[in-house]
Amino acid sequence: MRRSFPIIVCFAFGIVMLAQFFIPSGFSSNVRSEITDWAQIIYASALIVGIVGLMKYHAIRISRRSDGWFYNLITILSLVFMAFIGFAFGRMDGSPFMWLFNYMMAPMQASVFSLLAFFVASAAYRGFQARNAEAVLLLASTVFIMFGIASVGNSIRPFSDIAVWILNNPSMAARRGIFIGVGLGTIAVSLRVILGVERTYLGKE
Amino acid sequence: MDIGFIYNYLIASERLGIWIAAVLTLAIYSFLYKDNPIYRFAESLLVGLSVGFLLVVTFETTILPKALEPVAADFGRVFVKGQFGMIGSFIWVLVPLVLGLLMFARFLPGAGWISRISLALYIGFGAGASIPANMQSYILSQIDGTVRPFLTINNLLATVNAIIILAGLISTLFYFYFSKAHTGAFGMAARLGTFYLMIFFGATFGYTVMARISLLIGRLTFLLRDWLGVIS
Amino acid sequence: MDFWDKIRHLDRRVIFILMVLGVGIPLVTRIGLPIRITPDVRRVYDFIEGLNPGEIILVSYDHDTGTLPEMIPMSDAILRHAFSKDLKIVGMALRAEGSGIGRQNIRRIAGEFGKEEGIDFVFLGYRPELTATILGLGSSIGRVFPKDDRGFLIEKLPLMQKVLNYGDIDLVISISDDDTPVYWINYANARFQAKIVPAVTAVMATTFFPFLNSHQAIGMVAGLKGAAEYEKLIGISGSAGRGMDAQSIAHLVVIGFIAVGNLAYFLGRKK
Amino acid sequence: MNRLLSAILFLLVLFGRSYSFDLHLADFPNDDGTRIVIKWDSLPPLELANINPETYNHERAVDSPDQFVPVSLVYRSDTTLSAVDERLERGRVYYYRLSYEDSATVWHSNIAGPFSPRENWYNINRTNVLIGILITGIMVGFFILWGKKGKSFYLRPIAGLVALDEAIGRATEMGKPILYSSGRGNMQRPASIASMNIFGSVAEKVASYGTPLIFPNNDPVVTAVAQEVAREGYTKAGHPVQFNPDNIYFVTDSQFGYAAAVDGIMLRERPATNLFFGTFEAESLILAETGNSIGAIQIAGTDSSIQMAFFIVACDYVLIGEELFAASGYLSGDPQVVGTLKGSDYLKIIIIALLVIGAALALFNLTWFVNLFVTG
Repeated sequence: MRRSFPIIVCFAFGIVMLAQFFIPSGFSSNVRSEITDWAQIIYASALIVGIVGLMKYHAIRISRRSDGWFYNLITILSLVFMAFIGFAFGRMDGSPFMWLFNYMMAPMQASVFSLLAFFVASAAYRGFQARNAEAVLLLASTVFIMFGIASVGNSIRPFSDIAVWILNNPSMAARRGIFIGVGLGTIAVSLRVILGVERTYLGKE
Repeated sequence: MDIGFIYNYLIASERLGIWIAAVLTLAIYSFLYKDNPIYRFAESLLVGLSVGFLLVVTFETTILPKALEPVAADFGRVFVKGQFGMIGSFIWVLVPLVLGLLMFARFLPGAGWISRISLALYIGFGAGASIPANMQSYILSQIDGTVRPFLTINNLLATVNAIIILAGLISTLFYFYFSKAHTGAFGMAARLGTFYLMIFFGATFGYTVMARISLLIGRLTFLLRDWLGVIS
Repeated sequence: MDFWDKIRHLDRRVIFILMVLGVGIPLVTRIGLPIRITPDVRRVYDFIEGLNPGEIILVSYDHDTGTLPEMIPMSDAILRHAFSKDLKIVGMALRAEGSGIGRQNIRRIAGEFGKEEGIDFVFLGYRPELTATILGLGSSIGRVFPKDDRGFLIEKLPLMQKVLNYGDIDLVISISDDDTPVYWINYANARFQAKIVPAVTAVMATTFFPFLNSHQAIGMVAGLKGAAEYEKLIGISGSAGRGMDAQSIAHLVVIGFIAVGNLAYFLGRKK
Repeated sequence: MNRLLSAILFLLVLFGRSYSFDLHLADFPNDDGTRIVIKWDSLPPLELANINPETYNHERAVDSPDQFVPVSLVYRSDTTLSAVDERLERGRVYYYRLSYEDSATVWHSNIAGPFSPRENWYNINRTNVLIGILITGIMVGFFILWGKKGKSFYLRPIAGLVALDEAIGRATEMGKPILYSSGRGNMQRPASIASMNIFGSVAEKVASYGTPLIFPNNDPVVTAVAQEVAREGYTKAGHPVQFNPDNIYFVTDSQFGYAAAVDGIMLRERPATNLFFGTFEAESLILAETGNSIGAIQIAGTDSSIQMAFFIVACDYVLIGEELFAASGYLSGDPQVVGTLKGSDYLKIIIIALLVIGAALALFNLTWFVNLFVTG
């Protein structure tokens, strides 16, 4: 019962959504709207379950004083503080909630991502060896695009045309081949999930 | 003395905000020297703030208006104003809320499996919606896009490009074909597929470098212009 | 450890300092390198330029705060172009942080053009699930977003009375730092024939060329370079244009790193 | 009889334009019954031949043909000879007419109707999607069932996997540990599941040699699964005692914290072999570059095409795109995974055939074949 009922539910909603694509009638789009509402609410609840799970994980590490528990305390405190400020004083423009967003959260997040520029540079220097034919072709393509699109080469006729040509032809063809492979794989896995053959999402029994 | 007064007087000043943002930016950049407590502090603070932000926004924009308010409204009509005709709508609106609450069953020992019902509904919905979308957009449209240019072969460049794309697509598919060893003519076709893949990965990495550098430009512009005022 | 081995194992921090100089110096000095317009950005500009006043663009903020420096210049340039042509903007977000950024960005640019919220533009807010939201907008926007971001009922907003679903939307722009625009293409374009423009970070650019080739997307703005091109098309000198000088020089530095790194690798190995 | 009538009508249109204007209606195909198509044979009608107005008013009346309301403009130049009225209500009755008005003349066409739009129960334009899904389902289902009945399929050798055995041998000879990482993916991601299959077989291979296998992790759930998979691998190899769960541990869930921690392990433990299989994001840059600097043999496989570019250049061997999933099928022999691979293979052959035939027919300007792939 614990495994068969969820599988029946998954089969029912999967088949309905699959059939709905082919049925344009009013009833069919109402069914779709209803299911999409439910899926949205389930997903939002899953987000909040994930957050509660994360808080539980941090709380355990604090209670056990495992190494680095002080940082877990910082995370919990800032999480509760941000949530309190948001629920208590609203989240409209100009609220303290948005102040924390604009002057603490956004700049730090942007800085974490900008670290990547440094790692790309050090990787380009120390890790980028043309060790075989494939790597040579990859490096050539990388340099052509960097020079022809983002750098000085962009304003020199042949370079930018070659770069745009690479992007729209060979590179696009390979990406299309990957899409077809991924498309077939996703359809196969989705069919197996709906038909109850693929059950990893239910977890080990 | 409510938070409003303190907020308006002290924290609202933009200068103070920029200083705090700059200090936190440098705290993150201290990781470049080495992994240190200042960085770990800033990162833990960031994780807490962003998860807190997600909690508030998700609750207030989806859970409240889509799940709780309709139930409260119907509850009011049926049980407070006595419009018993609305019982059907009340039950119907209750269903998504219950499905959402089932997800929390994971925290009850032994009742974890109940949350799988909602999870199964969501995964069934996702799979059912993605099958036709994938077939239409990832397969049929891609075939159409590759074959259609051959209808309007008017100049040499268009012909060459159409052939290059067709050859690239077929050889890439050969590379991802696992039922035959890469030997002989078939091996050569698959190797041609690798060359196309390398050009794609190279182009992607070239663009990745551009993206990452733009992020660094954004932060340095903030530090040099908004904080230090060195540039206009 | 001969010379080339030392070069090859250069301390990371030396490379980091060279990067800061490579980006910082051009930011301080103004070089003003020319920018060439690519066909994909021009197609977006021409499409919006071809719209008549009062027509409606849906702008969806599908990104986090981490990629702000690429997303904001694109959003500014496209919104300025749309408002200058008296087009109506319906804003929304499929990411929580994107909703915080998009809301402030639309109101800031709308303020510059004296546009009124509820009449000239609307911000619907955030919905977490991609497939459900994009499919939901196909039947009725009011059902997915009963209220706008300020909590006003959709029926009460003059702009939203003319917008029921994709049928009334002339263009969908997904400003995103991941593959969310593919969901817009797979569900909004494939099922409802909505016209899609991915405005993406440069990282995601190569993912969308197959969709441009098969006309599932009508054009694309990619990275700071795309934003700089769009700024040039609408004739303003925005932040992206200024950033492109630093971008050009920094790329030469990275290309230099690749060259020296490989030189050290081959010469070091030769001994 | 019917064909004769339309032929006469056709001749009339061609030669003598002396027939009366006829507006007629049709149901909009493949819709939810909210649209009606109005059609006419040609403009201008006889009465307005001299004025030949540029636009006409397309008008609609509901329930009874008296109050007509303008709906949209119809242009003389419109070659489709039709217009669509939308957002109607199913079951209501509608009437339509074209009209033209100026200071001198007022003209109304014949009233077309009563007509109520019909709901369609199948969208013909999407038949190709249905056929595609059925073929995919049948092919994949067939190979999975055949595989479950015990048929073993041939899968071409994957370069990355051949190198995997050499790399494990190298670490054993040098008596140095092997470092394994599945990146940042959570347990639901297909790439993480594939990575667990590969990790299981690596554990099995390493068990008999006793080479230390270190697996610092970024996700608590994946850590638990990895410990289970490794224990199974060691017991299958007959060395359950050798299994040391402490080598598989959760480090942190922060992206760069994880990268810095794994770098620290690399510089301390000096592993001879680094294996990166799973979902990687930007931290792949740091891991593979440090691995490069300590001279380890590195093999990687990921589903993210952005990180793949970097792994290709920084690592010795790489599983590209679907090869990661093929490898997990290869090693685990799970009929579902292998069946899907075989099914996809033959579907790719069909797609390649369609591409070649399509291109050939397109050269001869036969558009009907290309239009088979267009969906409404």
